[in-house]
Amino acid sequence: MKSIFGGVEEDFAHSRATWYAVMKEVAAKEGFEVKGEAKWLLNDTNFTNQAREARRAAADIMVISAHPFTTCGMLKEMARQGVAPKLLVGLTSSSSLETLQGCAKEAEAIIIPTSFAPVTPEAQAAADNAAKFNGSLDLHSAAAYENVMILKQVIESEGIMAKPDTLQDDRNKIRAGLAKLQQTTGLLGVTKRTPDREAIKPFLFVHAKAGKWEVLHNPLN
Amino acid sequence: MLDVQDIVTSYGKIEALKGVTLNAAEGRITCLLGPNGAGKTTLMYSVAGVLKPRRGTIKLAGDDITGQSPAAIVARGLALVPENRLVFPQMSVAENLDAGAYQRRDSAEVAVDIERMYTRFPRLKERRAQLAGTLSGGEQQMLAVARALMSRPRILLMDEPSLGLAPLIVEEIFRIVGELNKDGVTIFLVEQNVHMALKVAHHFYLMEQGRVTFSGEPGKLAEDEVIQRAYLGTSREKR
Amino acid sequence: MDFYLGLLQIMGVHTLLGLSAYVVLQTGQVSLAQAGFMAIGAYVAAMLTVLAGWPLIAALVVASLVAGITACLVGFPALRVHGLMLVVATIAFTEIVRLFFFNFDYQISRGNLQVGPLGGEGFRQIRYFPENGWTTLHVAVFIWTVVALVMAALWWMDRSRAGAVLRAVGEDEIAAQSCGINLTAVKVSAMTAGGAIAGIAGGLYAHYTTHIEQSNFTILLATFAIAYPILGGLSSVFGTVAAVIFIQGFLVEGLRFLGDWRNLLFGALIVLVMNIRPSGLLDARTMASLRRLFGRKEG
Amino acid sequence: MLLVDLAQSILDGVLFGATYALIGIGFTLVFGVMHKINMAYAAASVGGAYAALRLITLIGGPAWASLLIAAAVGGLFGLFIYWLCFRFIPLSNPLATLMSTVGMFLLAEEIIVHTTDGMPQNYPVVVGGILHLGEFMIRGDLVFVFACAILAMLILLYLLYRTKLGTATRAVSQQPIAAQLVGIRINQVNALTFVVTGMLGGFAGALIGSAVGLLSPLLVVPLTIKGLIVTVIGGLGSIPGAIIAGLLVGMAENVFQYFRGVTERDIYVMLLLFIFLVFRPGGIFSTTVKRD
Repeated sequence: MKSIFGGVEEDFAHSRATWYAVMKEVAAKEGFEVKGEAKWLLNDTNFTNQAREARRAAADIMVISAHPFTTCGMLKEMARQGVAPKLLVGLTSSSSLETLQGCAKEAEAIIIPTSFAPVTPEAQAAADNAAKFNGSLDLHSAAAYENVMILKQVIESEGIMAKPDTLQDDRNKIRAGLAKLQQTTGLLGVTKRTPDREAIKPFLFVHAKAGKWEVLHNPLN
Repeated sequence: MLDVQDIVTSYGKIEALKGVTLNAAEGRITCLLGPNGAGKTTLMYSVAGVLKPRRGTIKLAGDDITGQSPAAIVARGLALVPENRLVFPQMSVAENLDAGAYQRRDSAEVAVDIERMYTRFPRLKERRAQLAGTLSGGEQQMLAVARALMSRPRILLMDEPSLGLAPLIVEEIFRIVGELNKDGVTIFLVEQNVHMALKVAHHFYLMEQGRVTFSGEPGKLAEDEVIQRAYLGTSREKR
Repeated sequence: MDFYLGLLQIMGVHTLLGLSAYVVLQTGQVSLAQAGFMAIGAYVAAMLTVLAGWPLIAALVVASLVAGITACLVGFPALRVHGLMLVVATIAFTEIVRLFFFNFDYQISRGNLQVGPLGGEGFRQIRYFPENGWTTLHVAVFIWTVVALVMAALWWMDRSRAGAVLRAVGEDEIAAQSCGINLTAVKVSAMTAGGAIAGIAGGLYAHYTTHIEQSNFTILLATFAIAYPILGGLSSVFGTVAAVIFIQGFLVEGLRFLGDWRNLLFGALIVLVMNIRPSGLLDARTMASLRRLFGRKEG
Repeated sequence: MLLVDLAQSILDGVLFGATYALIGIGFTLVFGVMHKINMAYAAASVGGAYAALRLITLIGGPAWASLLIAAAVGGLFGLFIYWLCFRFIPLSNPLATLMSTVGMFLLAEEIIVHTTDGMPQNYPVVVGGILHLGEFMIRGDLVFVFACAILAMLILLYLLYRTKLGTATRAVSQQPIAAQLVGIRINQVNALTFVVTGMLGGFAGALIGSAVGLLSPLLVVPLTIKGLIVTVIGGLGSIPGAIIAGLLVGMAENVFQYFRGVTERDIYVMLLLFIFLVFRPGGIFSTTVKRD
């Protein structure tokens, strides 16, 4: 596999950054031939031009950096036009149930790097819990879950009183407690922090298989 | 035929009719005269059901129709030719007549009636395919009358049929009113053209500021006096 | 406390937005261009303080002028059409403005930071308030001072000949014209005033949120702009304020405890209000009885 | 190659415009009859499609059946909207019904989000297939949408000009007082208009869902805007106008996208619309400008 082509949701900063600032640059550095990108907007419904650009590019790898709604729209149009790259890669936030609800058939075999899949006992338990209340645990809600758990840990370790007269004190304690954290335990394992407080989370690769997300590669193991 | 008892109709807080009582006898032509703003059109709309009176009763051939919907009142045999004619401008003459027979289910008879209308109003026949909005005022008036007749009313209400028409056409309209009446249609007419109205009417009423102020046969008052009373505001002087 | 001050800021800016639509609605025109004027005000004011280092008030005045002039220029062609066509023409305008800023890059270096609008990424770092030591309270008071000034101006205008002229055009254009009123001049003036007010709203908005982007200024925002005066009633400026309190205070914040259901109620309550008070929460009759209540004569 | 791409792009745009045409017909009909804007129309249409999709996955059945279910549900929604947003509000106050339908729009959109967690839903293909004409590709489903728009137009024109209901509908729209005086029940006729346009809307919503391949709350706002644009470009109340306008807008989108890219596409579409409105306010089929 030598060449790569992108598909970007132009009016969403996250989608743009992932393609232009990360994938496109790294791909070029790693010796792939970058064949450009097709662009669309967040709530577009017509992808005829874009799919044709992808067909003309005829790249081995197609990267779609977009939300599930347009990811699905683009995939469906690609299917109509018979565009079939050897490898299909999606944006991390599309590794959710939404994509499968929208276009399980067309998304079959798409590979997405993600920060969550129920692969550890803790993660499985959390996912089961969410399912009990008609929820689905994906990378967004899992991150929220982890954040709440971090807060819980800090509250317990710092002895937060939660009385009206300790309010200011409690706030300071939580702030200090959070600042102290060097690493936390998430659903997939340990999350480390860089000196400027960016999180380095464990991640894995999932792919869509028969309407479900399946772990394709787990760098943790 | 039509029996109006003490009706009051208001727009918001303003009473346009302050207790009007009058009567249109079967087979006759009854005429209501009065100046602008006296409440004549309000009365017509109240009788036809477009406006709902606050008080009083309206009876049609003995049946109480007060507050009924216009559709129900048309079904009972009352049709109103409204002020300013109000034809359906984007429909052809033929379609306007069809619309007039909206409640009727006897389509064969309706077709016969449409032909009758064309005989009575030859101008309409000439212009049957033309859009009503493009007709002249007189033609529109004839169309409005024909449209009202399509429901086969027992009583026909006409609100200022001569409004804005040339004298010759006014003559024509009143000739038709007379003919219709001879064919057995009871007619209740609102007019400002006192001369023409008194010529055809069997009975007339004077109305001022929401009240009936006079009732009688033509000839009971001289035409001048009617005009004096109706349009020069005698009641205002009395006050 | 900060939460309520923040809410006050939002309500202040939305009141201004609603008032900008109120002026135009007085002439019987439904304009969905107010979000576009607000966007212009927001970007102009923020560029002046962030890129040119202007003081806020000067920036607001210029933002208001630019938005007002734009409204005037757009008003001439747009107000040739009425009703639904004006609605759609002004939708087009708001979208054009939004998409213009979507494609608009103008960044300069300040220290080690790139500042200025950057297309789809928006315009970050509008830090006039924190840099000049304004607290949330200062900002809230400042916003409401502006609101009070604009309301006073409109209230005075409503009672003057100008207000009567606007209403005359709103009620019956043909009659107004036959009284010698120049329809185009009246409508374009109202549009200009509305644009200027929306421009101020935008300028204030940009500075209290510190980050603006094209997706803030959508048709939905324009719809809210006309929703305030229509829901509140067009008989006085107080209707708009009442509607902002009803929507932002009651529907958005007050019903938060309902969770997900709040959003459902939101639309349903608007439908309900229009059914029971088709002329708005504070319609002419309510305003009259309120005036009597406060012992003032009908004016 | 370039010319072929441009031609294909225009073709795709025109075909996709059929979806705009279909939604535009309903907007224009309500406007033509009641002289009122129903802002909730597209939202209710998409809602009808959602309900149909739910039902069809629940009880099973062929994909085309969802179109019929959507039409039935859409008709019901139309009646609801009439009762909640028009029936008891004085029609002399255009702002009040504008606002009540905006409220209904927000409500409908929120119900959709509420029941589906805002997730896009796969919509099955009703009519599939691609026609290959030499170098060109034509989407079968969009041809079907176009055919449906034409069929809907013919049915509506038949209803309007050849039936008693149609006569009544036109009578009410042209002269409501006279309509009452000939015995037409205005409320009944208006309610029926909403049912008929609602059915068309549900059908259109399902068909658009099928053409896009997805249902999502994200469809609602763009469809509403497209519906309004198509109504005014086509000439208020003109059904053939709405169809032509829909195809034109679809084409304009793709052409501008081809030449100016996706981020500038809509600027030019909107600019064109603005110019069109100001200099030809009567729409393509310029008739007398009606009151609103």
